[in-house]
Amino acid sequence: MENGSIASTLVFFFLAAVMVVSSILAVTTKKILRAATYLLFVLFATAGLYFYLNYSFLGAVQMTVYAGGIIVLYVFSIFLTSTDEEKNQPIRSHRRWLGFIAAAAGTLLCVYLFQASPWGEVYYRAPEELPMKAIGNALMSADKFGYILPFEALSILLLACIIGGILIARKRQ
Amino acid sequence: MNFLSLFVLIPMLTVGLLFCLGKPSHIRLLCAGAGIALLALALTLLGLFIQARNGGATDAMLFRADLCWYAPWNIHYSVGVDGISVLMLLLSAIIVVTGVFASWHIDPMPKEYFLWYFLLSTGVFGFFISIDLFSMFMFYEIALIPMFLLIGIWGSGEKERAAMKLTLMLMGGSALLLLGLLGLYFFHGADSMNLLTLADRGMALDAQRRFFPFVFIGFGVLGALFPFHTWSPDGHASAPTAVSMLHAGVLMKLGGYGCFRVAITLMPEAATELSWIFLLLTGISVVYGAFSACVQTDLKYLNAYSSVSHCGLVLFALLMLNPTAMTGAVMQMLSHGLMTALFFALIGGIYGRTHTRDIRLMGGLMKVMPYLGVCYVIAGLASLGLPGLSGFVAEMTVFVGSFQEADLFHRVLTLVACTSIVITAVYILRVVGKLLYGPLQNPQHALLPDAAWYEKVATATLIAAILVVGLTPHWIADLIHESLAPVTAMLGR
Amino acid sequence: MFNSCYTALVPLLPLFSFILLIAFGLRLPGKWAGYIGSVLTGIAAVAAYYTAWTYFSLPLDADGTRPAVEILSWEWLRFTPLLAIRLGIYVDALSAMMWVVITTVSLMVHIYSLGYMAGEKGFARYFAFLGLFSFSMLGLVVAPNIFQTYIFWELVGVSSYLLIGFYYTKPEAVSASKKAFIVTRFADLGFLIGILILSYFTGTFDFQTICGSAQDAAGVGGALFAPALQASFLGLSALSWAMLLIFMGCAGKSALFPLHIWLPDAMEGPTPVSALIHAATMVVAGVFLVARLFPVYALMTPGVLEVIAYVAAFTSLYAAVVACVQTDIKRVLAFSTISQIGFMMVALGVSGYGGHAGEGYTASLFHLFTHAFFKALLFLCAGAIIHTVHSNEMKAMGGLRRYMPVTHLCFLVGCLAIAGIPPFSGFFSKDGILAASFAFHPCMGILMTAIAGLTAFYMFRLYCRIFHGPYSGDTAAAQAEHAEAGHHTPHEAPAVMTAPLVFLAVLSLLTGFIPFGDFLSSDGLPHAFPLQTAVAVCSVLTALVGIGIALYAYGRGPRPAFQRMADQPNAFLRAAKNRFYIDRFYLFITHRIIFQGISTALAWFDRHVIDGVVFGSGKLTEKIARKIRIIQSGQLQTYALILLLGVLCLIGLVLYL
Amino acid sequence: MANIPMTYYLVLSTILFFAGIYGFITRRNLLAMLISVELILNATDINFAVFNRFLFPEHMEGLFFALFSIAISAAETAIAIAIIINIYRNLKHIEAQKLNELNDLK
Repeated sequence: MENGSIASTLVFFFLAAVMVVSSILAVTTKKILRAATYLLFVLFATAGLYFYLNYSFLGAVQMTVYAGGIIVLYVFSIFLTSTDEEKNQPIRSHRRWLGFIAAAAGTLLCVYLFQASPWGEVYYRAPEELPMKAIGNALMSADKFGYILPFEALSILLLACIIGGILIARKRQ
Repeated sequence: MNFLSLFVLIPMLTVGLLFCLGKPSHIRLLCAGAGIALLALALTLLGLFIQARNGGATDAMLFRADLCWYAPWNIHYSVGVDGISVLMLLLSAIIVVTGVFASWHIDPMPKEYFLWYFLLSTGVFGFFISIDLFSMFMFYEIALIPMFLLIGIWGSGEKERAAMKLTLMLMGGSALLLLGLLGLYFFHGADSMNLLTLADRGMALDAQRRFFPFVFIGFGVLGALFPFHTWSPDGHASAPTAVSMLHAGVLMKLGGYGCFRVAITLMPEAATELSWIFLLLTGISVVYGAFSACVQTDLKYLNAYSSVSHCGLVLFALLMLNPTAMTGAVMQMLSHGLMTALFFALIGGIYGRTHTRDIRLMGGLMKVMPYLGVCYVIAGLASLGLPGLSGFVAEMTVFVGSFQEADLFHRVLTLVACTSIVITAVYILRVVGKLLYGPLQNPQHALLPDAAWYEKVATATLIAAILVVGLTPHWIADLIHESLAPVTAMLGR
Repeated sequence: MFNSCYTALVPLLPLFSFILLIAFGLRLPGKWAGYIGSVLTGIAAVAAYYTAWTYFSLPLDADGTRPAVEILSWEWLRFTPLLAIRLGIYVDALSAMMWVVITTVSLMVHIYSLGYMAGEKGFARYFAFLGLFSFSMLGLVVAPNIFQTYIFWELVGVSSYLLIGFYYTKPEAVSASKKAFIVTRFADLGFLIGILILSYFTGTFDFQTICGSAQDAAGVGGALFAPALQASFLGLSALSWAMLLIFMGCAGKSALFPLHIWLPDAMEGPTPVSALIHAATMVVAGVFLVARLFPVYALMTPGVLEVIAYVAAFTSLYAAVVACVQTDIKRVLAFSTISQIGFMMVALGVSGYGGHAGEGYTASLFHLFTHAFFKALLFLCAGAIIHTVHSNEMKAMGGLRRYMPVTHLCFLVGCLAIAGIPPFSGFFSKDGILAASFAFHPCMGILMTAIAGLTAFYMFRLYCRIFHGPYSGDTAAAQAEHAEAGHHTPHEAPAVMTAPLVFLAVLSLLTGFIPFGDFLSSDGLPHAFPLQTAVAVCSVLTALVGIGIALYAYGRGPRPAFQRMADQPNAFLRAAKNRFYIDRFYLFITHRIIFQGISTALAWFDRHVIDGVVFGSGKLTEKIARKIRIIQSGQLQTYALILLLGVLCLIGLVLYL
Repeated sequence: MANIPMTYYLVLSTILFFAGIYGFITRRNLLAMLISVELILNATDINFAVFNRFLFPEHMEGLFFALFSIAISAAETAIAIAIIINIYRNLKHIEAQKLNELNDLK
């Protein structure tokens, strides 16, 4: 347990480091393709975090939908719209400073809040895997704690998105 | 529903019927008919009112009717008239009907024009018959808004700007007014908006002190109170003829009437206490308007400044707070309404022919258009207070009344106001001399036609009314005097 | 005893004539408008004579005075419980006398105008206005209260305005009418304020009440006047102020210095109008009003009466001097009118109340009476001359006695009357005035006698320049010019014009013999004023000297010395010719100060300062809006940034609290 | 795993979140902004999962919320990219600050 716990601690910090570094790089790099790549790293690390929390299904979805689907979409659209102008005209520096200060202040504020909250004493208690069956049942059930209604709503939303996406992106005569 | 509501219903019905008509001749006929019906109604009301008074009816307001609109806030549609409102209704009816004749060939869009025109009339009539603060205020707003379109669309010169200026300034005034009215409502216990109830109940002095200026200035803006009068020259100059007539003739009277009916009646102690400030302002109005009129070159500007002076006298006399001066104030409202409407009708006629209102570009028009010229001279003489015409009786009543206030402040102000009769003579004679007399200035004017029949109808009606007021003032004075009794009793006079 | 029917006809017939002619005048053919006006005035005149006759034959009261009769009293407008305007007809000696004067002169002018105005455009309008004027004037003099006087006072002013501006296409006529109206209006302001003060303190407009209590309380100060006498302002009692201000109104109407400037210009009107309004009737309204209120002036405010005397004496002198150098014949007559009104006012001013002391009062009104006839006569003669010569200037005349014998004779009668030569009427009335002046103070007497001499001089200068010497139209150049203008050699006026002249000339001869004191005196008691021989001899001698100088200087055309004086005037003469620059001074006041100074400045102030504030507030709102709307840039990222900052601030705030 | 308190996870997601916000505010390119939005969404997803796991392990709300959020963000990305491509087609650029055709202030 000790070893395992040291190893698992190391895993957490590794994932955390990847996420923090990649996310910061993603928003600061000049090249848009690189930003997409860093985003991919973040998403993978997030998926790792889900596995680490024993949410294998969530992690899997994260991998497939995000890392697999969305990033591809990004990459293609980047290729379609690549202009390189990002590099030539940097954003006005006072905006960047303001953004940085705001973000830093926000982070610090939140950290201060967490530090003041009782959650610093909350640890992971039930390390068992969430069974796939339970997820399936909950998703498809109409009982209490059943998610059939949001599930259906989401499916309609996705349908609408597909139609909308096609409508917007199609070439007009 | 009693027959006073007809004053609101007839114009509203006319508006409705106008939607269905298309041919200009039909529209004119309908409007003339509606105007004459209103005039007949006003005359009937006058007869009935005098009859009722002679029959011993002693209520402050006669022909009362009451209809609850919105119970939670005690808003009623409540009507009733006293002698003053009867006279104001008659004045409005005369001017509405002459205004229809004066805009007989309005162009373009006669239908829409008359639609707004009668909507405006609805507001005016509604205001004068209302004795509920809320409905009064509502009709007041109804009377103001159509003005914007009437000037903005059918006006001349810088009409959009003038319309905007006029509407915004008057709206500013009504914002103050609304504050004042709400103050009246809440400080009277917030359970009635009826003028009579409020007047009976009285109001704490410090609340009166706080809200009197709001109400008085709110109405005063419409009554061209210095220094809130500047909408008047631009607005009048740009407005089409009938709108100028209605505006100067009736709408400016709404201001004076409101000051009397609401500000002074409901807050008599504050009126007594604060009258000196407003007396100063109105005293300035009287002389200032007259002096400014002396150097105007545009006929309508001249008349607008003269209106500032004459309407200033109305408020001035009201603030003297004694029965004689207040009688004079109401007579001055009547008189000014009639003669300024006559002026604007004539200026409209002259402008329609010469296409200029600059007196420097005209001259010797008496030879070309004798009818209009003679009427203009009559209007001028009425304005400078010739005995036998309405201006004289009104001004004299005001001056005699004001002179009854014995302290130095009132005396000096009265004397200053008296000087306006000389200055009025100066500017009236100046413009008459330049415009009508002398050799013909512009040879192109030699062939212009004289007044058409509809213009003759309009001007003759107004002149007749001016003569009636000027020659037989006693019954008008009596009518006003007995209506003032409750107010003067409250003022302790 | 007194039938109100025909009495009321006197003012109402001219009014009826006015309404009739205004309504139908344009459709009447030929001279019908004139005939209607004349006939109606004629009937009014007869009714007026009959009224006067009945009135003066009424039995005297127990105290020897004639009772005043008030008929037709109608409450026209009530101001306060005390004050009300009643319209009515108040007949007493003064108003009966005025009625006779007004109707007579008005009738003469109507008849005369039939010839004078023949063929003029606006013939009907002219007669309509004459009717209006007669109505107003007749109503003025019978007013039972001071407010009715004021009402008709204004009406008279307007009819004068309309008649002066009768030739409304002539710019001079227009500006003259305007000037007349505005100057008198300014004076009326004083009158009005005077009425306000008087009525406030006494609580009545009624002449009978006012004058009656002044008489009753002679020397004591009746209860009616007590408050007015006690209240004081700037060292004078309120009553003095009131009476001074009322006198200001009188001075305006009666063209006393410094409000006389309108009268000479008023000569732009048709000449018969000048005869009626600006010589015989309207301009003496001031004298009439002072006479009407005489008990108050004499018994309550003798100081004001003295002021009146000085102002009037100065006016008289001033006008006489100016009249000596004018070259326009109507102007000469106008200044002589001013001067003669000065005489009347002086007589009132120096008069005492009652008994022999009241001689000035009687003399003043006597002079008013005689002057009306001979001055109307002079004006109508001048009209006949102008009618035929087509010019107002003396230099266009001369030697006319050959062409116009009747006019010449009538004019001579008028001149002799005004110069005060016995037995013409002017002699008798002027004698009374001079006697009263000597009684007041010898200096005043001497001054007035000297002015009477000046009067004789300028009138005979006028007479000689018109009727003697060579006729200017005889020169070849002038004849050619005349022919070009389509004019003809001078000729006598038609009978319709000469008949009134002769009638008035006869009146000027005879009216002097009326024992005026029997009818009119300050206290109402008949009183005979015998001729004062010493004063009479002095004044006649002075007048003869004046006439002699005039005849010597201008008898056969201007002598070279006088011509040279006229051609190269010295400073004094130049000033006199320019009326001592009073008009320029007024022009400066009105144009430079009132128009360019006050009015233009106020108009500018209104446009730029007050309207500037209005527009400024609009502009300010717009400016602020422009500044604020930058925040609302449409940039999503900016919104996000602001949102974030806002959230942070809120959280910080919550934490801090 | 068991010796790492919940606060650590929250701090991690906070950093992600604010990095995303920083990116959203400062990036010019619409796609880059969209990437930042993804970061923000990801941070919230983590929070859902963590709260569920640590505070209410026997329930599944957080899990499902994260799940749906992933789905929705996928949809949103698809639509957003469609719009961006459309904008690029019309204006030949996708810079957020230059998209001011309808703004009269410029």
